Amino acid sequence: MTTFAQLTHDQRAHLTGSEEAGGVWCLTTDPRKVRALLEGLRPAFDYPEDLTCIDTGGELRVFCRLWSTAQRQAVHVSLTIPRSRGHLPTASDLWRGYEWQEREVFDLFGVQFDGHPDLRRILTWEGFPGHPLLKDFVVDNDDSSWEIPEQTDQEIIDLLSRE
Amino acid sequence: MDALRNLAHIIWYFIAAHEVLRSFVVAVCSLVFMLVIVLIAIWMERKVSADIQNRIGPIRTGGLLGFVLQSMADALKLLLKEDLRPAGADKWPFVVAPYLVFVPAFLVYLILPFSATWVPQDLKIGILFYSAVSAVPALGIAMAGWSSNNKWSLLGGLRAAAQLISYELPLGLAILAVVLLYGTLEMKGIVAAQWQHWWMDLITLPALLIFLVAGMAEVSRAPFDLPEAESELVAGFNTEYSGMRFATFFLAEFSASFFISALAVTLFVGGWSLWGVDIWFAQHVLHMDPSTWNLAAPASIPFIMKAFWFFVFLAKSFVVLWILMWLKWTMPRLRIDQVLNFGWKILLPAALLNLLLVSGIGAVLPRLSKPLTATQDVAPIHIDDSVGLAPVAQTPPPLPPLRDDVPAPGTP
Amino acid sequence: MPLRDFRIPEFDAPEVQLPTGELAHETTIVSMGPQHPSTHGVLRLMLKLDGESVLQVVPVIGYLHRGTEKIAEKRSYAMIVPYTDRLDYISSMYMNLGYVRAVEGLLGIEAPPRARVIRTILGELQRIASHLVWLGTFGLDLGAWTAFIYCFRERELILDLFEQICGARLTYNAIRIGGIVADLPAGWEDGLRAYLTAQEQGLRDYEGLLTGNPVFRARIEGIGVISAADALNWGLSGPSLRGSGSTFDLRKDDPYECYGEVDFHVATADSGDCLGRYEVRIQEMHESLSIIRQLLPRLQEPGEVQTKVPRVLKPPAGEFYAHVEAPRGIFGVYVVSDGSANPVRVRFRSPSFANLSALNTMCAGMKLADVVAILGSIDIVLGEVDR
Amino acid sequence: MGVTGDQIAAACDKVPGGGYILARLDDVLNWARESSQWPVTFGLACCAIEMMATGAAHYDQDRLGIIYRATPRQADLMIVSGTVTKKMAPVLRRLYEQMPEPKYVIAMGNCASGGGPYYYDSYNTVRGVDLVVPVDIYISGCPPRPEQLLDALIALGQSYKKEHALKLARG
Repeated sequence: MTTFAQLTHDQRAHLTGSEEAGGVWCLTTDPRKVRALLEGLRPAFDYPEDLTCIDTGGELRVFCRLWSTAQRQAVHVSLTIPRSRGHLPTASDLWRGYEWQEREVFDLFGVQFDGHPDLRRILTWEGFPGHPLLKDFVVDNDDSSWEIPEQTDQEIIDLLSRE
Repeated sequence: MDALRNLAHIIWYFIAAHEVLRSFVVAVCSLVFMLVIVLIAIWMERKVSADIQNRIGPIRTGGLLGFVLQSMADALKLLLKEDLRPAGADKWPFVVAPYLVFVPAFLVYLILPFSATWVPQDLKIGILFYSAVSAVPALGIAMAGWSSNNKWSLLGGLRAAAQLISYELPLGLAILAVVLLYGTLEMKGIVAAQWQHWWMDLITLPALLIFLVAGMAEVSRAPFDLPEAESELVAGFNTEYSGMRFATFFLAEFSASFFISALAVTLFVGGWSLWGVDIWFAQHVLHMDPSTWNLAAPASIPFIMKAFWFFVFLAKSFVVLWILMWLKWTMPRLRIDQVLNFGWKILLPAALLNLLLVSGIGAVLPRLSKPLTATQDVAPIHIDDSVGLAPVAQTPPPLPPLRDDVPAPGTP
Repeated sequence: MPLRDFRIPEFDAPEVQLPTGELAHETTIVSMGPQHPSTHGVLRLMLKLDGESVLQVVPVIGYLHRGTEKIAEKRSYAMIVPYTDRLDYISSMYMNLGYVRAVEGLLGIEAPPRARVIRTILGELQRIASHLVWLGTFGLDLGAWTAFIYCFRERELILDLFEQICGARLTYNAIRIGGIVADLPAGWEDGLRAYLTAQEQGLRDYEGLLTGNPVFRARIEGIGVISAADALNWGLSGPSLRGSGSTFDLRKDDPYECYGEVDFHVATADSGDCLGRYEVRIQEMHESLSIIRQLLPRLQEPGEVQTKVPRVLKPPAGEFYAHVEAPRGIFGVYVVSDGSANPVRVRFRSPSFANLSALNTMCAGMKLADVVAILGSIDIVLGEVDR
Repeated sequence: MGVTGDQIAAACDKVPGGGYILARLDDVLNWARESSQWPVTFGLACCAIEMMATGAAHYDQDRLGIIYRATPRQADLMIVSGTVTKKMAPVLRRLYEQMPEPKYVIAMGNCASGGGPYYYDSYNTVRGVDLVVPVDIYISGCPPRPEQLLDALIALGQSYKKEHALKLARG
């Protein structure tokens, strides 16, 4: 049974801040330390509940939530990265469930995950202009400009053709 | 009036005298019969499924005549539709495939004994003819799947080829058991033997089960509807077919379903006969004398009995068809490897075992297989009031002279 | 208005170099969907097949991606509730509940006791309705048509109950921030009791039709096996996870509404295959009926069903993560507020998204027909996968 | 095959009284089309669930002779049930083009009719399926009730009466 104090003590080197809010452990870190932090959390927190990103206007905050099924405890890990060309190490090898979540964050926010096995767009299509959930992505409410960019299956075909 | 009657006589003479012409007329009649049956079968399928599923089924079209009008509307509409051929399709196989499935589906109706003496084309090798013709649709389906330029079609076609050929074997062995027992390939003879010895149906009961299972697979009905498994292959081999060509497949499928039921009835359930009840009925209610009936002489049997047997045959066939539908609407679909495993590892050994069993029984009952080598040898039945149906006489009594049914030309 | 002209993308399989030599064979790439009878909407699966054997499955999603999360940034908090209805449209009540709980957490308010009882009952009814749609379509996937019709028969009764509360059959908008839309109409409880009786008979019907059916069992036993550890690692949740033996259920592990006050056990199965997932859902329907029965007496207690909330909601700056055990698994809602009337970010963590991601793992070495069965057994809804 | 409906119609017009025959023939064909409308199994979103409910025991579309076909090649109409996204639009158009003539489209629900709740602020929604395929009947509702869908199907069947079925025939 890990307690919050024990957790923060063990992980202190990888943290930039920590608090306990409403029964949830909230940890903040930075892109260079996040990998080590997650590796430390992996044994206790076995369920990858969520991974997403928030565009606060100034910068991007990547947020991930893990759950420990044994301890019935959630932990939030968040960090901030610059808006453009943000790089993060992938967590998809620690929790396979993050594989698609990271693809989604890449698709909607343009965050690159280094070491991800298959970083393709997931919800929009190959060649979609921009990353729609960024605050500066303008949605055109006018019908007249509606058009469909080319859509191809090349990436999938390449993936499947691989042995 | 006389001229008209003469004309009718001349036409009848021509038809009767010319075998080719007669065959043609018979073929057209059996085609029409098949189409009517199929219309009813499709409507029945929808009604039976609705009944099983707490629904009502088609009621809006045709009212009381819905049983033929609903399917007719479907057919007419399909006739109207654009006939598409996919861009990459292989033209000739694509065009020919539906007919390769359809033509055998109605050709086999020719050998069915609908009533005691009503056989459209009385072949001595009736069952052999069926075995030969019924193998053709597999080719048509595989062709349709191959030529459609669609991967779902291709998978459907390949599944059909594998499945249909695998189940051909147990089906043939089940039929062989019957042939062995009755010693004839002629459908008429088989039914006649069952008519005289109703208990023979009990011996062929295991063969009936094998036949029905293999038959369901042969006409790809659920749970063996893999070639057109909707939830897996969209529509399987007929994914790319539209309009009339699709309707042809559709008709052939239902026609084959009905035919399998009718064949099961003919071979295993006594065909048009009613297990002796018909004889009793004729004797005691209609006050006829069945001892004068001779299957080799059609005129010796009153028309009313033939018609009665015809309806018995239809009723039996529809009951078997209903059982097939019942199974279809309550069973999930098997997987292709399960289908093939079942066919080769369970059904085929069972069919072989059954064949062994039946041949053993056949050896014990030598007198049965002796006189029934051909219909001509079927003896008239002698009704003994105390016993009911008497066993077949060891030496058949001489046949009554055949009456010439065909009036000479010109005779009024 | 004239039709838009655009180039329809061609799906061209790669040029295949035919292998030579003895027993030469080639693999096929098949695109299954977006329009396919058993992809449950607009999912597209790219399959690499060797004959009927599946070598690889690549799900392609996003064909129903409507950008709900983007829209939510432009809407006020109360206006987002109807959008949640359309995420998992088969269990809209639960989607409402998840979002509403997140906003309530942000505001620091709680629904009145009577509203919580009703929410729990509605949630469990919704769970049954959702499992009924699943059971029906699962049957369809396996070629058993009749189960589908039977399931929809009882589902209509649930929809009638919902309709009496909020007037809608599918998209309810019934659970509101701080309570529920209105108190129960007169006679609703009697209807509920009648339904419970009918449903028990219905469950016997489906089980009679499917559970003991040898063909049905042969199709799903040992198919799509995934171990509990793998399932957790892949982020599976709900019946798809519990079918592997895990007891992870937020109704027990992190109780919300009235779940802490009722007695029920978490349905699990050990096999981890399609049959296990099937058994879990069937058991869950029985459990849900029992939960509703336990809560029925509490409907007699009168009380408010809505706390007072301001007309224009402006939650304090902050964030809140709420998660509920929706019929398909853990539905998480993450709301970030900056103190204005519109949220900065609303994130929906959808269970089907995670469940679907493990499809390739489950399908390894299976046949084409098994892919359909596995996809049916993990019970995805594209509305929430794509959002 | 070979002879098109147009040619039959033209031939009938030349015969005295042919117009009458043509009209009656049209009546019969229109009756057939009305009695046998086969939609393609094609569900997009929420409305698809109501479409399924329409086919189930409570509403039973089969009463009207409506059965679903999985392949567009054998379908007469398409019920666009749900939100059309820009990613889906080309697929939907292709599906429509795969259907044989004569073909019809029902836009079921607000999303399909005009974008519905996703009209504003959505970057991926097509604001009405009529931008992609021609629509014959619009149904409002989010989602429409099964009764509305049945009503639309009956109305579509009635509308066939205004058409010259024979001239539409391409068989």
